[in-house]
Amino acid sequence: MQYSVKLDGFEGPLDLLLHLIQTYEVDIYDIPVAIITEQYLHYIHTMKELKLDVASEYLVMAATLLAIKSKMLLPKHEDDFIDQQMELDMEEDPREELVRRLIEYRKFKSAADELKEREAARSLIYTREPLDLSQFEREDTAKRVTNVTLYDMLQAMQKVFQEKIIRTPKQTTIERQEIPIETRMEQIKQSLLSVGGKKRFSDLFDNASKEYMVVTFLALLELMKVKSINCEQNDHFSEIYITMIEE
Amino acid sequence: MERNEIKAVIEGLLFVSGDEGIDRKQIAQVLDKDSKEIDIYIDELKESYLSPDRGMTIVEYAGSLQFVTKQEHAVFYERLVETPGHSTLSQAALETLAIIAYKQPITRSEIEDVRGVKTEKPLQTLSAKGLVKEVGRAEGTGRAILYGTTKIFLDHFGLQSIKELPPLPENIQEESVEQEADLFFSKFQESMSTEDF
Amino acid sequence: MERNEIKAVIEGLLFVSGDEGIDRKQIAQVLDKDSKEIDIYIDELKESYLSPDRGMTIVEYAGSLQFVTKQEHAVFYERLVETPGHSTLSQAALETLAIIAYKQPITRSEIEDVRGVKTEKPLQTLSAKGLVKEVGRAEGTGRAILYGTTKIFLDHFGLQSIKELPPLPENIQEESVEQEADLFFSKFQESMSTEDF
Repeated sequence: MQYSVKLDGFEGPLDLLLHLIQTYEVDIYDIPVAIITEQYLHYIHTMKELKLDVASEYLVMAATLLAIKSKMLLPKHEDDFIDQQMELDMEEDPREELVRRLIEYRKFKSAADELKEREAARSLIYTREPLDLSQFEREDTAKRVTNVTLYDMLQAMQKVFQEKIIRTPKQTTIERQEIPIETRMEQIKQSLLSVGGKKRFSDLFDNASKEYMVVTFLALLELMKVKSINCEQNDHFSEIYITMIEE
Repeated sequence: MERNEIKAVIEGLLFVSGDEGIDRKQIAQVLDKDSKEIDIYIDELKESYLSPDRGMTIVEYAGSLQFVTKQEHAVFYERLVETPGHSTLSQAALETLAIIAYKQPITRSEIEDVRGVKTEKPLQTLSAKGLVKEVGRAEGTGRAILYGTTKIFLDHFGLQSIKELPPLPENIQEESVEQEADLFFSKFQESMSTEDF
Repeated sequence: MERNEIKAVIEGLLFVSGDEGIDRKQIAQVLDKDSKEIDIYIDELKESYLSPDRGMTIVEYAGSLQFVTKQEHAVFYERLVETPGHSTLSQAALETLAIIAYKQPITRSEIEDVRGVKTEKPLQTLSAKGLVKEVGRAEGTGRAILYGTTKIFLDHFGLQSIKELPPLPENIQEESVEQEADLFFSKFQESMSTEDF
């Protein structure tokens, strides 16, 4: 089994299950619970390995899957009862509730896709704010502010901040591109070479900026992927050593 | 007043109203005319703006008419206006919104039942953006907040009313249909593969 | 691009530019065309808007073009302002008022920093309605005017004092943090996306 995982931002256990069902091209009405459970647990395990926060919902689902799996493994009765039993099985398929939830969730997932498309189309359309019509107000109306409530004002404030946030990340993005991962990968290789090919993991994080730390971490992952470096750790939480792999 | 002048005034009213839009009823009031008569003029004006000569078009979101630019010209306005009117929503927010849109009024825990995950944050985002709001309280203990969509929701997705949402697919079969099509296609190709140019 | 389509885009550009207007040079830039060619189209468009069929007209001040309403229709806009559905404060004015209410005393340029757009007009409107007033001068060069809310403001919103304003929702602050986290996660995904089952 290849030890890699697609880290799509799953929207929860149901989303992950749908992904697995699709990946293994299995029938949603007749889920091979054993395989799917194994794959599901594999995902959870990998997420934990990567120290990603595994929300409790994922664990609850894991327990549910295991429970279904064990129910399905219960021995069947002999064929005298086969007709009766089949009926019972139909009624009591332990997967039934899960299938119902998956199908219900899938409906709304596709509705969300539809909304997303509409949103994209709508974002291609521009308008502008209403014109200031105060020049058309008569003296007495000019002094009157009728239909504006505190709630309207609060909403206006939220809108202002949201738009400010939308404006701001642009600067962040440029800043973030200052250290491309490739550059940092090269830097790490050079710094490893300069000390004989081995360095402490923590020594690579010599700059406290979040940006620098993230890029360094990603650069390390990349280097591992292309098999330029090795990472070793003797015990949990002990220091990790990075070693260069001879080319 | 001449027919053309009335239409000119409607055009001007749409222009000054911008993205706030203006109701058919309001237009009739301002012009002091019968609604039915005004509807005819509005529709003629709408029609005339469909021509490729025009830069705007008239849409009706949430019951109010407004001028918007044409989709096919988006690239030019992008160059001028830095950010479009609204940012796009995350997947979590879209799913939550879809559930609310189709099942409103609905409580948070009902939404969480469908999604299988906590939904506090997406709900907060949606409320802050004014796309959903509290529409009442559920009966029974706890009296949980019931959520529903807003006018801003309709505008955000370019909908005239909530009824314009496409029906929920009862049984999604696209996948199996697709697979069947693929199977058909590969068999088809198989049978053709011997024949070649 | 066809002549008619170019004119349509110019019309759309004038529409989205609203009160701020747009320069001939800018229009040529956005369309990536020669100024002289664009000038011809602009003049044709101006000409066509002189017709009584039109609700707006194009004016040019100091090289900046904008759509404005027609004088002869003023009476209808006066009525529009009077109709019940019409909001008496524009979105721009409301936003400006909100910023002043929560952050007073504040200078115009500070307000503009938050909104990201010019705020001269909304400030004028708010002063004319007596909702805000000058409450002092900022220290330092320029000694910019500091704005604050008035008693009329409190009366209108039924507040005893400015301290009674509802607290700003927390998510206004939170969201910027959330975005950084997302940025991190998307980079992470980028680097992992090549791996799959």
